[in-house]
Amino acid sequence: MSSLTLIFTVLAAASSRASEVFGTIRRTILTPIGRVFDFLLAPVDRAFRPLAKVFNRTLGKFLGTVTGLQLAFVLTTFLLLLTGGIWGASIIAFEPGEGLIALDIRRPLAYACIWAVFAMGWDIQSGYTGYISFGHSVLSGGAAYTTAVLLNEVSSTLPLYVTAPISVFAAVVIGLLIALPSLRLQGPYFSLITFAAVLLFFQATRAFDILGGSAGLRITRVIPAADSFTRYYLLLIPMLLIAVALTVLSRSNYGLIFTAIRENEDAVSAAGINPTKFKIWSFLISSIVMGIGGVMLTAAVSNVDPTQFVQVDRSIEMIAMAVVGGIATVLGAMGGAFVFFLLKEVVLNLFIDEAALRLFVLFLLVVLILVFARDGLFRKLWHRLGQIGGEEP
Amino acid sequence: MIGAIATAIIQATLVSAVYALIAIGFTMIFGVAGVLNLAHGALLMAGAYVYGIVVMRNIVPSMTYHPAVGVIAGIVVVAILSLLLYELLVRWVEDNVVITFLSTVILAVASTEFLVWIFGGQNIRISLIEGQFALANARVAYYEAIGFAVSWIAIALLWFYVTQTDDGRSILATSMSERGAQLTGVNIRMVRAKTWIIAGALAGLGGMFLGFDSGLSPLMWLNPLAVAFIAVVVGGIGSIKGSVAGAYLIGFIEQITVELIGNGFRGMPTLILLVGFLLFMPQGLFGREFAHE
Amino acid sequence: MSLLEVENLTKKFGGLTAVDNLSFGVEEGEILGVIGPNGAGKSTVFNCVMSRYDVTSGTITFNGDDITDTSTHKIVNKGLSRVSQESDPIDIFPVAGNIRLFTLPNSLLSLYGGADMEEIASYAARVDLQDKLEETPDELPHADVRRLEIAKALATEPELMLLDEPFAGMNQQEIRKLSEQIESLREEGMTMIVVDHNMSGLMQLVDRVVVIHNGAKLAEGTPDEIAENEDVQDAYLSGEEI
Amino acid sequence: MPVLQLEDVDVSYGKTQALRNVSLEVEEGEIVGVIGPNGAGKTTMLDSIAGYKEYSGSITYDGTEVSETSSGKLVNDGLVYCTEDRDLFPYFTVHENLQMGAQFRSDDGAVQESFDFVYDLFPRLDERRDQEAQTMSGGEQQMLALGRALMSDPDVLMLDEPTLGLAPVIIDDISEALERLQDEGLTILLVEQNSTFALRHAERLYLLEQGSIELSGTADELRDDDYIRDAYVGVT
Repeated sequence: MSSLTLIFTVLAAASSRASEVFGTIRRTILTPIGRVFDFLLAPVDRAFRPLAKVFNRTLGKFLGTVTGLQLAFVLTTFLLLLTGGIWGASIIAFEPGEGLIALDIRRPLAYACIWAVFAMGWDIQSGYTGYISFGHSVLSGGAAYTTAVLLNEVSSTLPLYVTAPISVFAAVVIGLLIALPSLRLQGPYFSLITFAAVLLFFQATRAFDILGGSAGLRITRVIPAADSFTRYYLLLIPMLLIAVALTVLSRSNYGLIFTAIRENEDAVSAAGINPTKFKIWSFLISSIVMGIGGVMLTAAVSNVDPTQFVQVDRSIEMIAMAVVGGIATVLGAMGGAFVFFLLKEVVLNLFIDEAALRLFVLFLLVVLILVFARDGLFRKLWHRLGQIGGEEP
Repeated sequence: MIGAIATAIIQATLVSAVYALIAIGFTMIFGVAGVLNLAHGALLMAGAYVYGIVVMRNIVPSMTYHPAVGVIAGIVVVAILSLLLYELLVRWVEDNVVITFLSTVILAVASTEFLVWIFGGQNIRISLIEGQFALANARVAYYEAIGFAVSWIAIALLWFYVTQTDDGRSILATSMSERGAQLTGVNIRMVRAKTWIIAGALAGLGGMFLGFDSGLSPLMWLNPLAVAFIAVVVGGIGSIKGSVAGAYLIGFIEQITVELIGNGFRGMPTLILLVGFLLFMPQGLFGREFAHE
Repeated sequence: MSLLEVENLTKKFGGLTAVDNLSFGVEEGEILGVIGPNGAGKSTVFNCVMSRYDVTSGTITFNGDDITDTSTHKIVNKGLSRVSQESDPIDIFPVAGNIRLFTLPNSLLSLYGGADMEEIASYAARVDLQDKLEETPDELPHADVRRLEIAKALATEPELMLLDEPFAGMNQQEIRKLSEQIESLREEGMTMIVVDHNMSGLMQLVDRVVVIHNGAKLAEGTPDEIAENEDVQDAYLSGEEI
Repeated sequence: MPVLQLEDVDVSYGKTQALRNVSLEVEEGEIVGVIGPNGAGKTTMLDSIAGYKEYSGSITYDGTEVSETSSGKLVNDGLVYCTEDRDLFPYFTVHENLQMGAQFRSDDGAVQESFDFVYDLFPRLDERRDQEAQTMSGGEQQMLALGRALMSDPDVLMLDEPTLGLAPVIIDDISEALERLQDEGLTILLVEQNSTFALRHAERLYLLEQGSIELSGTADELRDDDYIRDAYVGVT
């Protein structure tokens, strides 16, 4: 036992040393940098304040109120996204050994749009209500497999406007099958059921021939891969629409009730509101979004297989994105998806050649964010921006 | 026919013993610390890989120690990894169930990528001892018989420790009432550390025997993790006895499924069993009814 | 016909009988005091009335409807509201948000229903919290958090309010102030049940008292009758005279 | 020198101050009572003494500042706390619960004596040695909690509301046990809402209201105090 005590002492000393170092870094580097930013950004805040006032008066009720700087940030983000098809074609990057190079990042941007839909879809249910689902890839995968089976078994020429609604509907049905029985359960039990759902679906793809086994089902791409520009916009537009729709919902009574379910479910009952009904409702909204995301992903690929659509890693990636951005913030989850994807496919690509090592580093980064910034990057940023603006002068 | 049934029963018994090793550590950590450690499967995997590195010529050619050394190395290394997992990660996030859940599962995924990076994605065979013997028409590999014996020895030792010694009893006590344990002078932090070490040692052991059966692969954590929590839910959360019973139930159901329906359906009935228990009998077979306020 | 009728209520936890064949009723417009030492089963009674616990046996009727083991939210929507002993406001919402949650309709179709700021302020004003609408509960002193709990209950527009140890942790001045607020609620026509372990604070406030001991009813009557009751004296004073 | 001493202790939860300037002394061998209403901070005070809460000011046990040691060490040094919730081990038998109390004592003979003492003090526990704690009545659980605390061989015993929710006849049993412990010379800090019970057993008492000590004195002084009579003893 004395060796245990020794290990403890060493660990305790190490952790107190680490927190000292963090403290020093914060005092000597981060705080001054923060001040410089405050100084530079305060005029931006003032410039956008009149616009923010108009925004708050007209749209505030539906989208939430913002400070000048926050509005400037949102507008810049949207502008960047809307012009992504143009500037994404060639950005300048530095690659060790190669020097400066030009990169086309429209493919990762396009895929980030799809995963942003998944991350937001997960967030509006799991992030807001606190009932963490590990099984959201079942919903998107369900939609994808529905499309693929329809194309394979009914007719390979079925148009999107036929397959898409059926596929989204399938996601909703699967969602109901999961939600109705399991949302009566407490948090961890619910998570376990959703986890079991993924494993079941994964095994079903191998057990039933109609689902194509581990090779999956071949389909024709609806969105041609050759035209990066068009593909980006075809995926961006639905993503932005979903982002706006979910933001509106999260600012309505739904958002308030979902959050209250997470924070104190008994208080929701005491307020005369049926928590089970709203938990199921959040899962249904989420299922619709996941269904749409599944259809988007199916439209962009030529093969629907368990690894890319179902495997539990996919569910965990969605969660990781939402966590990186900030749980229970619709736009944070969206931003998290872009950060995650750009890190994975662009930034880390420059430094690390091996795919597995890249993912290893990426997931370790996510764990670090979970430990040190559990509120997520974008929520932190958002609050910081709000503070710089502060009160009316 | 009779031979086939006997074979199935023997196979199920042998597999279940390894499942029990897997499930016990998982249930102890949940019972004592309230943490669902989704990186438990990664610990199992670590045990199998450590054995492979230390013993097998086809992984690190310069390291070909005796299998016994490999087994001990596997147990010790995983016990340490398990303690480090607690000290470096879980301890800082355990106040938030959601973050604990997410960080442990993401760590498990990260460990997969790590192993793919170092050893590649292919399946690597590891072995303890070659050869087999006949038992009631069934062919039993020596490693399977050893696994069965080791499992029950481990369970017996654990049982003796937690019920017959003050030190071990304090672990059970902490799982029932942390405050009560503190009142009697128990150092909760030390109990948690011991629990993680014991769970890690059992996981290392169980992981090796899984490896002897189906080889090393970077995704080998997933199914055992499912087995662990099915066993725990079926047996009753926090009950060591229950998790052993749950492990045997899973082992037998799997074997019956393989015999009757086919290997492709191996894991499905047990997952359905899990869902059934969660919905209709969440306290499990030996679960304790949650005390009232 | 009483507004709330509790008949032969029994609640067992495993081998423990927390409430033992208890019956009482409360009439419209009155304040009923339920008194008993800590652990006598008072909170359990409320938990049964609000369906936080399933009852072991017995029936509870409200306004003539059987509400035994009905879902909590349905009971609240029938006009019963409870201020529980432990304050558990949602700390990430400001006071206004906490009150607003209690005004929202139980409807999936209502995206923007519920009280506006003015109505929220009026609920808060009934317990003197109108100046603290923007603060979060963790910034408030204990007595204000207790008052917030009452404002939340008021926001569901109840006919009958259950107050579980409303005075716990308050000083004499705060107790006086809260008593006045409770008095004025009664004047507005609110029926209330107030639970306390201590008699002295309640006696001025209540019309009638039920004394509970070990989960069973020990006595019932006006405050004066209870004060004279020998059983009560025995139970309360452990048989010792001072 | 008092065995237990609190000087100007403050404890806060967030913005709420639970204890304010609390000073209190317990001499070896005496029974000291603390009375006061629900929510006055009595349990917070005991939690702080037992090392579970951060405080400012000074709390010393046997001359050691409790914040500088661990709650486990305090138990080993003889400061044993019997909480209001009892915190028993529900699925352990009576005997196992008692064993837990004695787990850090190495002298088997002395431990056996403690078992004999506890079983003699509470014959009901003796009859129920193999019964699980969760199946026992409230009064029996209180006895078991007290017994478990005694198994730790306490020098100072802190009791939080030992009469809580108990029937008068059980309270009498607890009373008798306390008297016996007093005869044995055990030092006890007794916290009670049941003022009558506290006044009967304690030699000196403190009144805690709103986190502050409002009054203190011998049992006789407090019994005759008008304020105490009105607020805590009388019915109306």
